[in-house]
Amino acid sequence: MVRLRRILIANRGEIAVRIIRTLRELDLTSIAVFSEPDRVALHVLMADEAYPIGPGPPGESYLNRDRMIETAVRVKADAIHPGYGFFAENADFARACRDAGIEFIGPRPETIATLGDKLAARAAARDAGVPLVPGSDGPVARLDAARDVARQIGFPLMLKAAAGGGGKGMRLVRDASELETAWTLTRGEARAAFGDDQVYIERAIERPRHVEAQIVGDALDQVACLGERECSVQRRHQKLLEETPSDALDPAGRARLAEAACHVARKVRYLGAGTVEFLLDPAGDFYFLEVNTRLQVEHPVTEMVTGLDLVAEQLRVAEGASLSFGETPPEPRGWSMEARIVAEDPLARFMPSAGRIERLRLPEGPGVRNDEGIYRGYDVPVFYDSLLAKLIVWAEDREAARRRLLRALNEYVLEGVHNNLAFQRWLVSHPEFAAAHLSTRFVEEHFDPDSIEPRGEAIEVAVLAAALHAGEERLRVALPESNGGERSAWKWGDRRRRAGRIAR
Amino acid sequence: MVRLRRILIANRGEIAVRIIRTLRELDLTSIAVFSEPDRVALHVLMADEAYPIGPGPPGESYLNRDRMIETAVRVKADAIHPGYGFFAENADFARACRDAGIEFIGPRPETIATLGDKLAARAAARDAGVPLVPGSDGPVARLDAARDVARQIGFPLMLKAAAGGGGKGMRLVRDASELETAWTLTRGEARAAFGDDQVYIERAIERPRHVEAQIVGDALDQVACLGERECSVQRRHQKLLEETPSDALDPAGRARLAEAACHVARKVRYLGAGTVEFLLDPAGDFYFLEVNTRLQVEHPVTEMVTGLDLVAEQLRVAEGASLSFGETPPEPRGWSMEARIVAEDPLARFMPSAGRIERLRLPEGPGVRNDEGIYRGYDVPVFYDSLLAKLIVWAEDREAARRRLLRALNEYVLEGVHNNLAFQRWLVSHPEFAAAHLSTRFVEEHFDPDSIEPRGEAIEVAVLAAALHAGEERLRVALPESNGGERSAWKWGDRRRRAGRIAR
Amino acid sequence: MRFWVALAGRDAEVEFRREGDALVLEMEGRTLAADFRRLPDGEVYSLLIDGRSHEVRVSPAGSGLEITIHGATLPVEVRHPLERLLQATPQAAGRGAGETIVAPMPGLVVAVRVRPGEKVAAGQPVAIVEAMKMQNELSARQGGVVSEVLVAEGAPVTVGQPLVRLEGSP
Amino acid sequence: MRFWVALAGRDAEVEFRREGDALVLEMEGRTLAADFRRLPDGEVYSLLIDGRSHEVRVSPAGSGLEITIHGATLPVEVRHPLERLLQATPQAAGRGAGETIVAPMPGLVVAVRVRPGEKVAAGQPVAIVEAMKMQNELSARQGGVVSEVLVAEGAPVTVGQPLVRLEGSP
Repeated sequence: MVRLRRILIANRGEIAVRIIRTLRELDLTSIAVFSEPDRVALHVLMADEAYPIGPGPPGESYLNRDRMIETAVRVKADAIHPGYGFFAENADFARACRDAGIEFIGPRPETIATLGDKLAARAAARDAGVPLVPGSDGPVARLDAARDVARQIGFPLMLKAAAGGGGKGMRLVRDASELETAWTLTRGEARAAFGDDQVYIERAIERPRHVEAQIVGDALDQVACLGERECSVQRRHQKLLEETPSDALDPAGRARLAEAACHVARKVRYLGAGTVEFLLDPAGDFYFLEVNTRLQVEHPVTEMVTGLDLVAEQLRVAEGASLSFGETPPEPRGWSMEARIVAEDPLARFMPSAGRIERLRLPEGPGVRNDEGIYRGYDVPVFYDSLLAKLIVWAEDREAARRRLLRALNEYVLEGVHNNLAFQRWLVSHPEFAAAHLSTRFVEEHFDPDSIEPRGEAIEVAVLAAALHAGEERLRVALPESNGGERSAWKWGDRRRRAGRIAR
Repeated sequence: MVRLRRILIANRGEIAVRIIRTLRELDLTSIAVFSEPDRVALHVLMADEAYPIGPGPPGESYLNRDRMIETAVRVKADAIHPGYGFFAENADFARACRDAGIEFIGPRPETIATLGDKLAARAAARDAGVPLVPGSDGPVARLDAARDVARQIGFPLMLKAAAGGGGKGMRLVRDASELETAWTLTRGEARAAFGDDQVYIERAIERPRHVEAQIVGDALDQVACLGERECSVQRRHQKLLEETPSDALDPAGRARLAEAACHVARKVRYLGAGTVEFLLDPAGDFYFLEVNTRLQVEHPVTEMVTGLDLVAEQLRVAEGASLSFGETPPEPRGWSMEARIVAEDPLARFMPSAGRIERLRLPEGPGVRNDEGIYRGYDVPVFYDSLLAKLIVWAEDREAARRRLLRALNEYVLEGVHNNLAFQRWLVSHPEFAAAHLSTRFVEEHFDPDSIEPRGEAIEVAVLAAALHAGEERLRVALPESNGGERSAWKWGDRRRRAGRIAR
Repeated sequence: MRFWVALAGRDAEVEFRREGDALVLEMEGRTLAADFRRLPDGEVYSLLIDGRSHEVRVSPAGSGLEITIHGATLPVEVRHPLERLLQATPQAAGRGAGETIVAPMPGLVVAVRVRPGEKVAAGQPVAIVEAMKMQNELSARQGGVVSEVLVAEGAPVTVGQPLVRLEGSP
Repeated sequence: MRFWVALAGRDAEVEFRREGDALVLEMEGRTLAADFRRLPDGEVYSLLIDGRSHEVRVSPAGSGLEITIHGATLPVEVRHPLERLLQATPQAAGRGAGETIVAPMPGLVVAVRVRPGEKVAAGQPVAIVEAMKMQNELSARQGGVVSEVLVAEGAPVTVGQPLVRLEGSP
């Protein structure tokens, strides 16, 4: 067994902060790295140590492999935690760590490589006896072969890049007339995005749910499933809200899903934390989708119901120890939901936003957990993911968790960058969400930006506040074109006003 | 069954905010009241409605009974939640609510009256067969009678005012020579503080633990004990850190304590949430101390391990409903600790401090809960309790909870008012605390203000920061008495500096 | 005090006055009791309207204001109610024909910034009229050469009273 | 740049310089690599010292500074290192006997604020000497009447050089 004492976190934002918190509790040294615009990011302030890693663009810093490993060696890190994204599912990086004598906190490089190839992952799942979405056994070489497969499995179907992932490199084909165009586009995209134009075919499940199983394995080949997560609420394959357990599974279905996930994990001798993703059709049947060989963004909901710390489990198994709970994972308790708080403007087609966090008051109190990467005054840089923070709640059942999440969203004060708080409030208040009528098409089917425009009392109070403010600030008022017929707002000459900047 | 929809909170600070959060989750209207200096306190900002209740001094606002009830009637409140302190254990106030047709969220007025009289409470406990600290059966009328009792039960002993409470009106007597003076002083104090000079005698338990049981009862006379809380770490009878479960109880002892608490509760047909306090002697025997007929400051640790919301339970039983969990309370899970964050300076004999919260960044992440009454920029007024916030953590066992609490205390940024964060860090890091060697004399025996003075790296970094700041601000430097022999610091003429104020 | 507020397609006149300790608002025929307090924390107000508690941020945004309430940010324009009147005032003749700057409200002439014969650019302030404790700067819309100054500093004026006349530049 | 810092009974000289992008600190014979950045959030700095990350608040407090680090607040005095020298300089004779204002450091006389015959109060500035890019205001300790001005503006001075002499007031 190795003893890991100095852990470098090859990441930023909320996940770096999340990992630092566990390292602190375990009395391990947390080592942050930062790009130039991240010099005063929260993970730098909170870590024990912090070292520069290059300019803002990820390729020059957080994705600069040589610089990352060289830094880890220089500062005498025992291990690297990759978080999610960046190097988290990069087998070459994991190998390079091993070559440099540094522990990579994640599965073995071979496991990452196998499961990163979607066709190899499908093959592993098939060997493990886990149901797959009907489709081609391997890559489809030519359009006429694709036509044959399509005839066999029927429309609608999905074309998927073998090297794809994270919602990229896939395309829905509704009928035979769309096939040729889709075929050409998907191959071209796959070549451009992944340098690999192999494409395979799957039946498209309509209005599916996205349900995933949290797995964790140790070096003694002990594997456990820590329950499922319902992640159906997505927008363009980006998850927005996750919960556990899934309302769509009964105890028998839940047990079958867990068993399937463990079968896959055992098949590849899975080490560390990972996720087996499934599609669930309206009939309640589930199909293997892919394996994510990393800690997921949404791992906290699993922590809330099991009481486990998944980062601590990752560290244990990286040291060669067994899982903390022995053979039987803790019985899950209650219900947990996570809302992702992102710097995107739901009123402007979810355009990402950057700028200064002018005001921040996180929701607190019973059953509320914040995993955040921001603080008041922090400048959100333009280079990275739009995820600012995660709001996680726990309560005894789904309805109580939903109400608690809504309470916390209403309590959330986050000003200065456009964000999706209003969208999340809309979502959590929606009767169909409350009824757990979910599918990956939920947002598409129900969301209308008009529904989150402020109205009623808010508008009225805003009018009154504007007038009262005008009264307060009555120092000097100009009517710049008062003599013409055009409308013009007053300009305020305000001695008391502090400099402030609104991000647009 | 009544339906309560509009709840007035006759309190302020963190407990008012705590209650508002539950009301929001239950979709009930929260009505705050505020004294003049509390106009922009957090509970006013967070409530649905807020009404002024008078000037700063409590007697003119939060303890102004007529004004409180008149306000509740005027704004059509269905019920009043008293929080803790103020009117929480005032039977007259509870009666006045009833007379005004407003539900008082707490036990029946008669229960409050009975248990508020310490001798009547002792009698109830004795009738319920619960062990009492050996002492006089009732008030002791004269000094010679006191001498007789003392001879019977032996020294050291405690003189206690029958009407006392909250650590006031009690005095330790070590031997016979101290008795006469102590007798006179305690009676005089009792008369002055409570208008009642009845005094009784108990044997003093040396180095006891303070352990209390959370009870809750409904209108159907169903009573449950929701486990115990260990509250031994105190300073002048003010609790500083609480945890559950208590390390001092084995399962059999825990069951006996719960049973004793339920006996007392049943004896008085207890309604709502309350606490039965016990002293635990080093041999593991426990003795009834008193009953607190209110929600306790430290109730969150019970919520963390049971998953219950005690404020929601209070509201249920006030409506005449049964407890949410039926006959069997949820099995407690894991360990929880609460650190009280108070505006008191441990380096100056815990003198209370007031002033502006210049900076605030609450600890967040896994297993952390904040119940807070402050925000950045808030001016802590001089009139009220020094409790600013509570930091509550949960983890699977005591050591994990202790490490998590320490992590969170280290993460806590709270500047502008003197506070006890450094003290709490000292406490939680102390080997005797880690070993759970606790008694109510812990602070007295172990705490030395020198031990929380910054040292080592912090001092060195402060020196460097001062020099670097001086370099940054090198605009204009004056040596005001440079020509004399006396030391004098430089004065900084800083164009960039914003106005800032340090509370002393 | 009286303001004309335009926000999110809605237009409302708000009037408010102190009655003893209380602040009374009138809007669209309704009377509301209000209390308004700036938080120590920046440009944020705590607003109690008939007891309902609201936290509202008011920030400058360009030449107007931006209100942030309950997470939503709304651009808002606050104007003098008499500006409505201006819209009804007949437009000066087309460019080149000169213009007359008139008082948009009853008030007191605090300053006249131009002298006869002076050239005035479009947008240049020509006079300040104080009304309702606010100073209102009046500017030339098109500019030109000052042909007449019709009022003196300190003089009271009524709505629509001509203050300064400009001859158009060719 | 070089400073003399006194804090919590500890005294240290700190020197720092830029070496390319890096900031190098010298303290008590040790050399440390540092990075120092003001946070957008107030008077707070993020300080990396040999890689160790610290968040430090520096606020004015009376005539000195206050450092808040890890929740603890420490009063601190930052002085010119040459002030040590002053302490060794012999004291002027007692009150009434007059005083001599001397240069506490080598530098340039930027301004002389008094003329012969002028009455000077205790604490009144008499001259400014610039050294190490900082302007140091020199004041009379006891005050008196200016008997001699010994330097001109613009003149270089050495440590201990007399600048202005005062005759004591009776």
